Amino acid sequence: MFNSFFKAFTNLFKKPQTIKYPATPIEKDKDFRGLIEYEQEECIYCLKCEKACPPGAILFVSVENPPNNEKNKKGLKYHYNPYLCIYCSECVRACPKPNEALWQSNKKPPIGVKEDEVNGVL
Amino acid sequence: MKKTIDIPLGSQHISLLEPVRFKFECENEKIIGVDSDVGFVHRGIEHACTTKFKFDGIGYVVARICGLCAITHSLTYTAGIEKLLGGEITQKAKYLRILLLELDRIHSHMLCLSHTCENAGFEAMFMRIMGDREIIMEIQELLTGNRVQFDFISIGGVNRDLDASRAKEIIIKLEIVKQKVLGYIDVFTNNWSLSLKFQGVGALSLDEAYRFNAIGPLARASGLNIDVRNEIDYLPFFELGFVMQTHTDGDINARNLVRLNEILNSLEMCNNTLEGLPEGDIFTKLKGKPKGEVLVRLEAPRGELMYYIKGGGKSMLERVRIKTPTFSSIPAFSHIFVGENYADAPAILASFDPCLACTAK
Amino acid sequence: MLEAVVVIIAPIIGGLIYGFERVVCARMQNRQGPPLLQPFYDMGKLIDKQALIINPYHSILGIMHFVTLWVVVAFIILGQNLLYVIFLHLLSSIFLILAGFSVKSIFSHIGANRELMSVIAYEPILIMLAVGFYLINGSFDISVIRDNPPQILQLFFLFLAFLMVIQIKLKKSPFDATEAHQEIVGGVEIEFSGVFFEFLYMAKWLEYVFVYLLLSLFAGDNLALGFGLFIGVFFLVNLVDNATARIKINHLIKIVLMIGLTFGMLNLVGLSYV
Amino acid sequence: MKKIEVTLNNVREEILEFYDAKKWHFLTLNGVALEDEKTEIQWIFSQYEAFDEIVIMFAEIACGDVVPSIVDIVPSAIISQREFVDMFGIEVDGSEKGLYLDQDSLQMPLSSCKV
Amino acid sequence: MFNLKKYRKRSPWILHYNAGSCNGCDIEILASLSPKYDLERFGIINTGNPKQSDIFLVTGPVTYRSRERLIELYIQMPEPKVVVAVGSCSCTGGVFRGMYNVEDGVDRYIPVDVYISGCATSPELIIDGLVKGLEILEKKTKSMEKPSKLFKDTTSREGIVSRRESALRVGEERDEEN
Ligand code: SF4
Ligand code: SF4
Ligand code: SF4
Ligand code: SF4
Ligand code: SF4
Ligand code: SF4
Ligand code: SF4
Ligand code: SF4
Repeated sequence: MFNSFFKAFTNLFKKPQTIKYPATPIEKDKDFRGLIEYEQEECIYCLKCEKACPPGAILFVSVENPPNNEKNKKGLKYHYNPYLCIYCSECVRACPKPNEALWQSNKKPPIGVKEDEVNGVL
Repeated sequence: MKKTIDIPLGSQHISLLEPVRFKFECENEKIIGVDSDVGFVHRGIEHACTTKFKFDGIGYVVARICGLCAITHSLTYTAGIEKLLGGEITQKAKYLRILLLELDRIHSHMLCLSHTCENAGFEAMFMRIMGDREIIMEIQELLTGNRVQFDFISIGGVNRDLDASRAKEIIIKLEIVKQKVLGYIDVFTNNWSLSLKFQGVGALSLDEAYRFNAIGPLARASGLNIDVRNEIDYLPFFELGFVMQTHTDGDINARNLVRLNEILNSLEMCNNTLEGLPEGDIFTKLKGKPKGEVLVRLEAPRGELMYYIKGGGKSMLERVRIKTPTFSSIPAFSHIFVGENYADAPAILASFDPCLACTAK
Repeated sequence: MLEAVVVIIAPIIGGLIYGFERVVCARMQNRQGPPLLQPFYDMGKLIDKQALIINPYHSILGIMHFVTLWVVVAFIILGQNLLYVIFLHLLSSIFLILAGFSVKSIFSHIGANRELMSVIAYEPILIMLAVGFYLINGSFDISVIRDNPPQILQLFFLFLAFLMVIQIKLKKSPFDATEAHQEIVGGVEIEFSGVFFEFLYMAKWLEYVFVYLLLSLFAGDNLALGFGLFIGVFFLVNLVDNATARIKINHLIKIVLMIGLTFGMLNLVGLSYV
Repeated sequence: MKKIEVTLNNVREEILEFYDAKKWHFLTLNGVALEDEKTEIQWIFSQYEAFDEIVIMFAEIACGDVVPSIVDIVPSAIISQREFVDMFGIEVDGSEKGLYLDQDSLQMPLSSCKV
Repeated sequence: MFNLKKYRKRSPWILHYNAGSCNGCDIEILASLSPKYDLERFGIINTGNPKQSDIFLVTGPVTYRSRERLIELYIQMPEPKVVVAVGSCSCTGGVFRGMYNVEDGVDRYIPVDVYISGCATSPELIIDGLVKGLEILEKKTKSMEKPSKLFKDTTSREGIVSRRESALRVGEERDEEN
């Protein structure tokens, strides 16, 4: 008991452990598993990432004006929902062109508000 | 007036992280009966494992059964699949797996201890342990890129390598943690008010432990030698210095001490792993589809975790049965509560370190 | 005139003490802690918040608790009779307990029950304290006590016993079973919301003023000593809070009654012989 | 891993004879849906302080069968039995439904039986 | 005179409910109360009492059994209040999306103001989310938002099939492969 007593007393004169987060941003480690990023030009539309993704956060959906890429035979467009993604990196491991077409950056996942309809459409 | 009163605890309650409802039937403040409802988090993962996901993605799904021992879940599952596929993984991958397994145990035990303190009304200790726990979280982030859900293990090995400079950094951090843990042992054994709260409270005798098939720290605190690490040879635990920690009192205090000693043991194991880390690949590609049935067990922070996997040679499995630690401890829990004081209930509860997330799956 | 002003700003002083205490507490736990004026921010927010009235008695009793407590504080500041103060304070506690019993929530009941038991535990000490002061000063009047030299030495054992009362009243561990956030979610406070909770929240600040004013009585006419006592006890209480766990209500009663009664009796007997 | 075949009629005797609380640890009750609306029910035990010594008693049962309860022999089986009832919709003596599933959830999700 | 609204931002008390999560996000909430991140700097207290809370932190994809309790807690909280969905699985269902006993996200039941993604989120993100939540809290009126009924219309916009349906479609493809 006296140890804790003493500890509390010395803590009083120590600099608190608290980091001033929003004021001073945290430097993310380069290996932090953050957002999945995609480069449309490099993609070969093999759809391996879509199949590997456990929650289905990556989807290739047919749209009216698909991005032009000669590999894109079915007229698909890449869609990625960061609110559904579990940041497991399976897609990157499945991709035949990791770091070119698809890679995991160390950017922080986003914060959404009501207007974003993160769960509504797509 | 009615003789007994029913006190609900949960499903939302400040001393609980998870939704579970206990209804304590109390006479004055003494508990004479418990009723629990653990189904709040049932999500249907077993079903989804055989209908929604292919076998190679399930490792990431089952990790989400529980955030506290995510690694144990994915590791046990992966080990099962590896047995079915019949491949051998490299020694380095095994070492890294153990490293993460033990780190996870450390942080989980620390969380449990801090939570027990908080529920005993000792906020300063809660803050102290939580503050120190951040060191372990940092190590985990360094190793895996995420603080909680590691997604570190894939079928055939692990996903990330560890280089020597990082290993050194981690060893230094572990040494700091060790000093802090020694400090906690002092508090837990010598603080007068904690002993008033913990000693002799919520006791489970050895016979009862046998009778209710208690597992994990709960059983070890009562003197029952059960630790899956002692019963499997799939990972080289003994090589890395595993020693089973037991105690005989069976009360909250004993459980805390078992956890503290386990943290020390795990720190030791982590150290040995890092120092003896072999060279080599971290990943071996395993081919084929799982066929046959297998039963694997592993020691999660809270006790024995079991997976039963049955595959039919397709990419969809036929059956995945997950038996989680808290699930099989529930009969023992309910038994302990009877006869205790309601004021102790949150502390007793926290000392079991229940994780309902996995109980209901 | 000055006194009247002090009476009016008493809750604000209490709020400041409370805010300061939260900062100190946080620092003892190695973290930064809230801003100093946090209690007032909370107050502003609570006034703005929608209030759910469970039943009229419940809310009114909560307000009565606050008002009587304010009267108690005013009495001390104006130098009235110490016995009145103690009994009025008891009354205010009883309002709170009744409020606790007036709703259906089981936690509120348990909280009220514990509150009642803690009153049983600390009330004798307060009364003995009053008697102690009477024996020395020949009067229960606070103004008289304040005009006499410091009495802390004559009342040293009672002072020690009173430290425990402070812990109980300010809900500090080890004697905070009445609030017990982790067990009963704040006890009697549980069903209050919005403005009504605001009154309870401010009553807590007044509680600070109340105990520290009582404490200052030990210093008599010596203002510096009074202030020193306040600072010393303030830190002591918080250090102990940060070094102990909460003990159960039955232990609380046992310990407080045992130590408090022995110390109090010892002191009183000593006083009447000397 | 040793598998012993039992029947619903003799499983209680078998377990009574086999189970020694100080030696065997009851792991869980497991079910596996088979084809033709059959279910394999398994009682799984492991031995304390032994290397991977696991015994599975299993029986093949049909949808309408009533599984005898072993709670009086192994008290901790109570929770696995309740789970089994929920997941497979097969009755176990004295175990109620509703541990996990609500009225409007998908009932007996793991079963191969037709409703 | 005083503008009381500005105090809302400085004293948000939180209520945390786990609607079926894996605990990963819950322990991160706990971690953000710990000395390193210390939410109390912002005046945040974890009250555990719906009647005195301003911010409702929900984790988990909402299971069948927890949904009633979720709505009950939401209704018990006095206005103004902000709901923050913590973690991918409470935003959209995450990895649990489409499992038989879950409801794919908190906003199927109650109006969510801030979504914090990540699985598991980190204390850092939780702080970001709370800061955003505070901005919203300041602007809120005191009128009650209706808890929304299950399954808003989630189908097509701009000729795109909904994620839910395409997820099902992917599942079918998987089956065909076998
Ligand atoms: S990181 Fe995982 S969840 Fe996210 S898109 Fe890739 S595979 Fe899907
Ligand atoms: S796996 Fe890679 S290349 Fe294939 S579709 Fe996905 S991003 Fe494109
Ligand atoms: S006990 Fe928990 S669930 Fe019940 S009202 Fe209180 S806070 Fe809510
Ligand atoms: S007892 Fe442990 S597992 Fe359960 S809520 Fe508390 S910290 Fe989490
Ligand atoms: S008890 Fe279950 S949920 Fe908790 S950590 Fe262990 S496996 Fe995970
Ligand atoms: S019991 Fe409490 S919450 Fe329920 S209706 Fe009455 S006052 Fe409202
Ligand atoms: S505590 Fe909850 S259950 Fe009890 S009366 Fe109040 S609202 Fe109803
Ligand atoms: S978002 Fe991920 S880590 Fe968080 S509760 Fe959901 S599954 Fe767990």
